Amino acid sequence: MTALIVDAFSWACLGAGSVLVLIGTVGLIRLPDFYARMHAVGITDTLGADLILLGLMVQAGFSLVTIKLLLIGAFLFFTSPTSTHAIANAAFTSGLRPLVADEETEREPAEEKGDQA
Amino acid sequence: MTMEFVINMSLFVFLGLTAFAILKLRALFAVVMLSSVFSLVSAGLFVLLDAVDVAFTEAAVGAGISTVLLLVTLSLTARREKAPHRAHAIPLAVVFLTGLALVYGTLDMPHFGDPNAPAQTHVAPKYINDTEREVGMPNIVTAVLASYRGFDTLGEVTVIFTAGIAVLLLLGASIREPDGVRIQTMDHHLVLRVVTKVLIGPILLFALYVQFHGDYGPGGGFQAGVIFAAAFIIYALVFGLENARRAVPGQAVRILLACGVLLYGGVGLISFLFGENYLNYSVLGATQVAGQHLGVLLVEFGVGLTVSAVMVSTFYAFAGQNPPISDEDW
Amino acid sequence: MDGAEIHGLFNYWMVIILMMIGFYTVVSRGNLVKKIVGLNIFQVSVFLLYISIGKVSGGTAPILTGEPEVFSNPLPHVLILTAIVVGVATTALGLALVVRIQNAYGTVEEDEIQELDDEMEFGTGESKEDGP
Amino acid sequence: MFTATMAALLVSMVLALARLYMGPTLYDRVLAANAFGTKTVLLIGVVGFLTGRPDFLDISLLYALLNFIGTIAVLKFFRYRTLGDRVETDRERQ
Repeated sequence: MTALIVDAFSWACLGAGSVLVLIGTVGLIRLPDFYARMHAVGITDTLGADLILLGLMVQAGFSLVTIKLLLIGAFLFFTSPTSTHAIANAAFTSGLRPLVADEETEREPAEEKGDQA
Repeated sequence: MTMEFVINMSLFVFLGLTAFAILKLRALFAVVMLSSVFSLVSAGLFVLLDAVDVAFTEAAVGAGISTVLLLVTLSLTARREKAPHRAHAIPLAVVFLTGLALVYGTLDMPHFGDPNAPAQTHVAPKYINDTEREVGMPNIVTAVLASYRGFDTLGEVTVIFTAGIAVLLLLGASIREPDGVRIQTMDHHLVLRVVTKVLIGPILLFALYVQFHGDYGPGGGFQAGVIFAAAFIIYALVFGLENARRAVPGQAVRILLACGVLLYGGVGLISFLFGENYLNYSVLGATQVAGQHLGVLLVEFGVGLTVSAVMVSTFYAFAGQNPPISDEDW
Repeated sequence: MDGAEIHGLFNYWMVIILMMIGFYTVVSRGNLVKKIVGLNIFQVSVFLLYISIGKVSGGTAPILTGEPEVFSNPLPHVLILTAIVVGVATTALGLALVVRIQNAYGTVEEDEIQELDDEMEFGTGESKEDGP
Repeated sequence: MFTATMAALLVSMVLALARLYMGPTLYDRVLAANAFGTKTVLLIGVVGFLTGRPDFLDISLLYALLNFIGTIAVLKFFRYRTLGDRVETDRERQ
C-alpha cells in the first residue's frame, strides 16, 4: 500500500514536471517577443526541472543517488534563475525593449528597470 | 525498436540538425551557441551508449571551456562570416563521393551492439575479466587508462602539454601591461557576483571528488583538470582577469604545467628504478593491487595538474589580448 | 535491405552524415573560425563512431558492480576520453593561430588572406603588367 | 512513466533547437541554448533511471554546476566586448 502511494506521488511529480517543461518550451516557440519568451521558459523550467528531480528522488529511495539528485536540484535552483537574470540584463542594457501594447504604459516600467541595471 | 534505440535515434537526428544549422548560419555567435548545444547532445548520446567517462569529459569540456574560447576568439576577430563567393560544386561532389564510399564500407561492418564483433572479442574481455584481480579498481576505464595503457596516456598528456606551450608561444605568455586604466567590469552585477561566490567552492570540491573518486566511478584526472580550470575561469570572468591573476599567478600555472607531466614520467621512472618495466606500478606498494592503486592515483593527479594548467594558461593568454576597439553595432 | 540491417547500421550512417557535414564546412567555408567549428563536428563524429563500435547490446557501463553483468567495451572509451581533452587543446591552438592571423592580416576570411599574400609576393595584378 | 518524461524532454529539446535556429535576436539564441542545457541535465538523469543504473548522475551534476559559465561569458561579451579586463585608454576617456 505504501509502495503504491509512493509510486503514485513520484508519477505525479514526473508528470507535472514534464507538462511544465513542455509548456515552457511551447512558450519559447509561440510567444511574440524575447521578454515574453524568457518569462515562459525561465519560470516553468526551474519548477519543472525540480519536480522531475523530486519524482526521480522518490523513485530512487534513500541512497547516494538521492543526495546527488538533491544537489542537482539545489544547483539548478541557483544557476537557472541567475542565467535568466543575466540574459535579461544583457538584453536590456544593450537596448532591446519589451514589446508592449500601449505607448503610455511602456515608459515607466522600462525606466524603473533601467535604474536597477 | 526498443526505447533506448528510439532515444539514440532522436539524439543522432538532433546532432544532424545542429550540424546542418552550423553549416548554414553565418552569424558566428549563433554558430558558437549551436556548437555548445552540439556538445550537450553528444554528451547525452555518450551516456546512452554506456560511455559514462567519455560523457563526463565531454560535459566538462563542452559546458564551459570551448564556448568561452570560441567567444574570446570572436571578440578578437570578426562576428560575421562573409558570404562565400566561390563554386560549391566541387566540394559538394567530393564530400558526396567520400560519403558514398564510407556508406559502402559500413555494409560489411558488424551490426551495432553485436556481442561477437571483432572489436569485442580480442583484448576487451581481458580488461573486463582481469581488472579486478590485477589492478583492483571497479572503474575499468580508469584502470585501462592509467595502468594497462599508461604509456599511451603519457603520450596524450604530452600532446596536451605541447599544445599549451604552443598557445603560450603564439599569444605571449607574459601579457604586456596596456597603458590606460583598468575598468572594473561586472562590478555592479551583484546577483552574478554572489551566485558565483557561492558556486566556486562546490565546483572546486566537486573537482577534487572527480579527481580522487575516478577509481570507483566515472571521473579521473582529465575531467577533474577541466573542472578545476572552469572554476578559475568563472572567477576571472566575474571578478576580473587582474584579480584572477593575483589569486593564481600565470607564472605558477606555467610551473604546474610542467610539473604534471614530470610527475607522470617520474612515477614511471621510479618503477623503472625498482627493476620493473616503465610505468608498471606493481612494485610501488606492498602488494600488487596496493602498488597499482598508488601508481594510478599519482598518475591521475599528474594528468589533472597538466590539464588544468593548460586550460587556465590558455584562457589567460586569450583573455589577456586587447580586443580591437570597434564601433560595429550588432 | 531489411529492418535489422537498418537498425544495425543506423548509427554508422548518422556518423557518416555528421562527418560529411563537418568536412563540407571545412572545405567550403572561408571563415577560419567556422572551419574550426567544422573540424570539431568532424572530430565528434569520429568519437561517436568509436563509441558506437564499443557498445554491446544489453551491456552496461564498464564499471564493476560486483555482480556478473555484460559490459560494453572499455577500450574505445579510454581512447576517446583522452582524445576529447587533446581535441580541446588543439582547438585552442587553432584559435590562437586564428587570432595571430587576424593581428597580421586584419581578416580571418581565407580568400582575403590569399589575396593579401599574393599581393605581397607578386605585387598587385595591375602593377605586374605595368612593371618593366 | 520514465518513457513519458523522456518523450516530453525530447519534444522540448526539439522546440528549443528550433528557437535557437530561428533567433531572431542573439538573446533568444542564448535563452534557447540555456533551456536546452537544463533539458540535457534532466535527460541524462532520466536515462540513468531508464537503463537501470542511476549512479551516473555526476554528469548531470556537472552540467548543473557549469552550464551557466557560458551564459556569463556571453553576458560579459555583450557588455564589454571582451572576456578579459576592459582597459580604458586615454584616447577613449577624452
